[in-house]
Amino acid sequence: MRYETPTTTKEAATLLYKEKGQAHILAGGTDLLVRMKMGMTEPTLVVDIKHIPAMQAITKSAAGFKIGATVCGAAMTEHAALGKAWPGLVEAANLIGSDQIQGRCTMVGNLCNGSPAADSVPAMIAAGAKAIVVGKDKRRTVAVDKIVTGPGKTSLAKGEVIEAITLPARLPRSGDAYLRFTPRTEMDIAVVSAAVNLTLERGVVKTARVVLGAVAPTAVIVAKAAKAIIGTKLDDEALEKLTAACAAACNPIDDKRGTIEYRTKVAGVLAKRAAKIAYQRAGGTL
Amino acid sequence: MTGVLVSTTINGDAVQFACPTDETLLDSLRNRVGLTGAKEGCGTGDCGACSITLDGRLVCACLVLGVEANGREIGTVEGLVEDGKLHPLQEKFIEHAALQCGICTPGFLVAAKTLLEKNPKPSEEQIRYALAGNLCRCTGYDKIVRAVQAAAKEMRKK
Amino acid sequence: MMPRISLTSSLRDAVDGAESIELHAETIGEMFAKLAERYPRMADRIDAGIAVAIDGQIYRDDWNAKIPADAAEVFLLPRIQGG
Amino acid sequence: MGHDTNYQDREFKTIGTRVKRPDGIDKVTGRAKYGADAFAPGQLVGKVLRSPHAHAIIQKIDISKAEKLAGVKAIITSADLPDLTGSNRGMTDILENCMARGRALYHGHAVAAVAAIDEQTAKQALKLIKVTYKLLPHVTDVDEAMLPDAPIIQDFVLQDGKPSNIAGISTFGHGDVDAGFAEADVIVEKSYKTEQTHQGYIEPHACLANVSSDGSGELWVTTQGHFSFRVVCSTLLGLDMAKLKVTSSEIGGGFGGKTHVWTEPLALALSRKANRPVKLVMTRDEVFKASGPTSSTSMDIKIGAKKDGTITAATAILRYQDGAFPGIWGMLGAMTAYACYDLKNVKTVGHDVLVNRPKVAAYRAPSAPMAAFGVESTMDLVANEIGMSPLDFRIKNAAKEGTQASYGPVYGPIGIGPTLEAVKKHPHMRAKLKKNQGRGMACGFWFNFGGQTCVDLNIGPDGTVSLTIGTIDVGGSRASLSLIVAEELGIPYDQVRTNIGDTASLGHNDTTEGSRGTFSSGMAAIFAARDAVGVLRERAAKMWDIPVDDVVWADGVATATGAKHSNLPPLTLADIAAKAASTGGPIAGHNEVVADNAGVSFASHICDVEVDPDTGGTKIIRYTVIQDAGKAIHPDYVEGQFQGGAAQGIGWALNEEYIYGADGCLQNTGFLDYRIPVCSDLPFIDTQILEIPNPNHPYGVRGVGETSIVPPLAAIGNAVSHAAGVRMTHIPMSAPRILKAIDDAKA
Repeated sequence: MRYETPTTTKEAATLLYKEKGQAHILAGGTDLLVRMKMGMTEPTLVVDIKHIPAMQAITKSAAGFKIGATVCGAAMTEHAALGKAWPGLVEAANLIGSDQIQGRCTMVGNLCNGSPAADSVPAMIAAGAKAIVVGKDKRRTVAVDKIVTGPGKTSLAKGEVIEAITLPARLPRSGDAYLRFTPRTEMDIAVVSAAVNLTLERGVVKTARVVLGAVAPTAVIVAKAAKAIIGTKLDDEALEKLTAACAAACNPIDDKRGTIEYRTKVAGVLAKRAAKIAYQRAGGTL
Repeated sequence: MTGVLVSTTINGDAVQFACPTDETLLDSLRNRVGLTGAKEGCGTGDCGACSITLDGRLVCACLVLGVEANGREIGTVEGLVEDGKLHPLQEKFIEHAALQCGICTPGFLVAAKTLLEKNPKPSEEQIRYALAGNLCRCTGYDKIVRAVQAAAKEMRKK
Repeated sequence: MMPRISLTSSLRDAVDGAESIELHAETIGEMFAKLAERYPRMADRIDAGIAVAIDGQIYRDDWNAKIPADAAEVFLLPRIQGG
Repeated sequence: MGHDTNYQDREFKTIGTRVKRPDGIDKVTGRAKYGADAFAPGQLVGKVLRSPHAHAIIQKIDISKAEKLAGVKAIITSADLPDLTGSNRGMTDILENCMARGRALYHGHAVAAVAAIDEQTAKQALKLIKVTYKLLPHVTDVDEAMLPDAPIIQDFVLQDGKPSNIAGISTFGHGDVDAGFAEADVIVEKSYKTEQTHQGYIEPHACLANVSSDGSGELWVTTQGHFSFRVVCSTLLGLDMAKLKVTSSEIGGGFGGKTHVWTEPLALALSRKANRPVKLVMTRDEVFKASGPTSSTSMDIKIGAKKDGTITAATAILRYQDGAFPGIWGMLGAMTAYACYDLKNVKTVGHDVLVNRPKVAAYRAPSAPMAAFGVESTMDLVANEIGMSPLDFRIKNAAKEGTQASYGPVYGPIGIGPTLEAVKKHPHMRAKLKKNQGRGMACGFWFNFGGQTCVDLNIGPDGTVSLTIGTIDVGGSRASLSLIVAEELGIPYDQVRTNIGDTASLGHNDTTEGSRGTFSSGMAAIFAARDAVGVLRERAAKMWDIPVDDVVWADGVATATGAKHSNLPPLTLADIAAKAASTGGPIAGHNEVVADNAGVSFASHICDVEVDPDTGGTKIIRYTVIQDAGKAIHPDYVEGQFQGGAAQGIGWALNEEYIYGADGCLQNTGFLDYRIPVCSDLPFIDTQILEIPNPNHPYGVRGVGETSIVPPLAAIGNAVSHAAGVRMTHIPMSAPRILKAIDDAKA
């Protein structure tokens, strides 16, 4: 196994593009090393991207936040301004594993791993996050919801690397929230999850995005659920409609972590609770 | 198999070791450097028995490659004793019977030390969540949480 | 006095279905020897492991344990395992 | 010999104090050496190839490519392990479980093993071994395995002369249950299921084997019983027992799972073939697939009672899964099910059933928690039917001295009544509950036992005392045993050090199981210390040149009695030890004992839970353990046993389970999806130690370690039923199961 430590994203993309064997990117390693341990992959090349300066920081500008691909979960939690603007997203990233995992894991890794249960993905999609994708020849910006195409599959071309995630500038009176159900309080994988991001105008929901996790091959944007609460103050009727829309959008499987029946039912419950939290974070009173 | 030479700092000492590129830092520490305090309970980051610090951050050594340690600073349970004196956490773990079999203890101590450095006065809930990445099958965590509380109190006196 | 020796149901087939037996023995070892002599099929069961409760105290191993002449109850039960 | 095992009521000086454990510093500094921490010059890495199928004939194992890989030093298959077990079925089963013999019986069954110069080479070699399998139909569910057309796991198992998966049917009880039920005003009948769990010790099995060409060998291993491992390994490999020295490492948890050999004979066989030391460490995946889980079960429970609360009859039909080899797990369930109660008419039937799963091993009070779940849940239902509080119903029917136990004999003095009375008085029972919260309680029983035990006590030339024991220390027993010796000799705790001897240094000691460690080694330590006191008095008499009858030993010194010796100052241990050479040589005490009568043990637990009615998620709000421990030698470690058992029971009750797919393969072989409780899942666990002395131990000690895992399943089930209004009959009570029960109840 070759181990490379490029210092530019382009260099990393070129290494990955040229590799004929099994090539992997190493950022936090919290998925890659598990797969290596279990014999699920035997890389011939591992490209450690942690030496690339463009990937290492969280920066804030008028356009919003930019979070480098190698920024670990713990660093996101420590960033006060990010937590203030996007508490739901930071909580979601913080739910990936224990403190030990937080010291290594990254949102981009969580995304590119392609797990339907990835915690940070519904929150990123709800936030309208974009990925800066760098190939050996060109850069492009893609909405995060377009990255994962199925369990373990992404739309990235061979050699393409995500350099950073961008979040749009935060409008006033906005709030987001992410909730998941896990059997344990920590150290667990979401059985079902929900993220809600919304903006208020005079106490009324003006824009909203509702995204569910672990209920389909990829995270699901539930437009009908958003529609159900837009123009409301989250009254019971609106929340009931949101719950029903979420249940209708579910296309889950029975597996070792949960049943179709359970996921479908609880998706709505979590979305409702997340909507209430986001609403209050945006300054609304229930 | 590709081997590399790694120069790193472990518990303040400059250390060099050679390892295959696909070897975990846990295996390097245990089998090449001879520091067996970090334990492999799962090898997949789910038990915390191999907790160490990497540039001050708490990580599972089983989820880090040995080659990644090059040029970085590692802290292990073997580094908790300073000037021949046990760390207050070590004292309190013994005093409160916070270990039974002891296999998880090194990981708990490294994780608890990291917590108390960030948060000298954690609540019970904060302690429980900060240590949720460390599995203990013997104690039910009761005496571990009490030992961390006692150590925090002791450390605040200084 | 001759104590009655009661048997757990899974051992009864080895003693022709009897629920209990009268037998004089001063120790567990002597009792086992006499049982095996009287009921040859008991020998294998004894080898496989039988625990003996004498007035409620369970002896799992000690064949030297005394069976008091005034023992109210001697009970044979399967040998157990623990964790 | 000749020591009095009876309880002697006395005042203690050191017993009952909370001293620091002698191995504490090693364990907080990372210096303690566990199974995987050993190294031998020239050691190889051992790895095991395991069956990817649940049930398959092994038609061919081709090792030719693997053998040629540079760095591979030995490869073994079952052909390298000829059957030397004679007609001992139990031993043959162990051999076959260590490595499949022509047929893989479960997903993860060992098929071949390699020893190579390093980890990478060993892994590569496993990939190069080509095994040809012919798949057979499989069965992993206990009820399905009992159906007439189920695939047969073992040909030698017969029922009524026909092949069957029912390896044993054990019946217990007394009275006439039909007559008893006829007398009942209320009868509740309910069926229950519990899923398979693993002991979940954090340290995987690990050993370092070193066999020389002359047939002598050494084995360093994490184990609950190095002497038993010696017996098994030497039998399977045809080694002389005296030539195999087994040393127990520090042990990173066992809970019954390390009473059994899994890969150790393979490591020895590899070492013998390679003529080099071989270190073999299981991965976590292997631990789950191929080492000691407990049984999954299916049960039918029926209890009848009169309106005044008297139980008139009770039955339990229990079906326990043993894995692929016969065990006694159903039998133990049938013995323990009703052990807490005074019943006139009771009948229990335990079935031991074979399935395509790993060989079941003991797990802390093996088989008792599942039966208790069925019985204690039904007890609550009956109490509810007759309008009595579950606690009073239990108090009314609790077993007491003179009760004929449901498993046969008559009880001596026992502690179930006192634990229930303590529940009644406990403030936990009066604490207010909030919305969606519920409280439950349940009782539990375990036998405890002693067994063969042997210790050596040596007094050093400086008067310090070294105790060598042959039972291993999982939870602080070295501190407890040092306390016992200090008490007996009248010296400070710090003057005594307890060490665990290897198999070459002591006589045979039974495995540390059945809560026997501190009970049995403690008894032997008391007697060894008393022998040593006899020697000390003789030596003091010699030093003073007076008759030994004029010397008494008290408070750590020899004193000459009588007015004529009033000029003789007392002699300390150090004084006497310093003169040992001239008074007869080294001073020691020694004891071999079969420590029977560990004293049955009872516990009652109280639990509050909160159930989220919309997600089915359950949180433990408060938990109290009340148990009869006999005399608590070191209360910290007694509390630790109570808390640890309760935590394991909580995990079992709510989340832990082996999940098998339709292909018969285990799906959750890691700690991520086999969910043992994490720190944030649990509250502090309150404990109350009742010290009802065991009449058959000089200090009144009982076994402590196991009983605490028995009540939690039922206590939590009862609490959930009060919180959510649904009776859970399937363990674990995972969120999907609870939510479904809530929804079904609404419908």
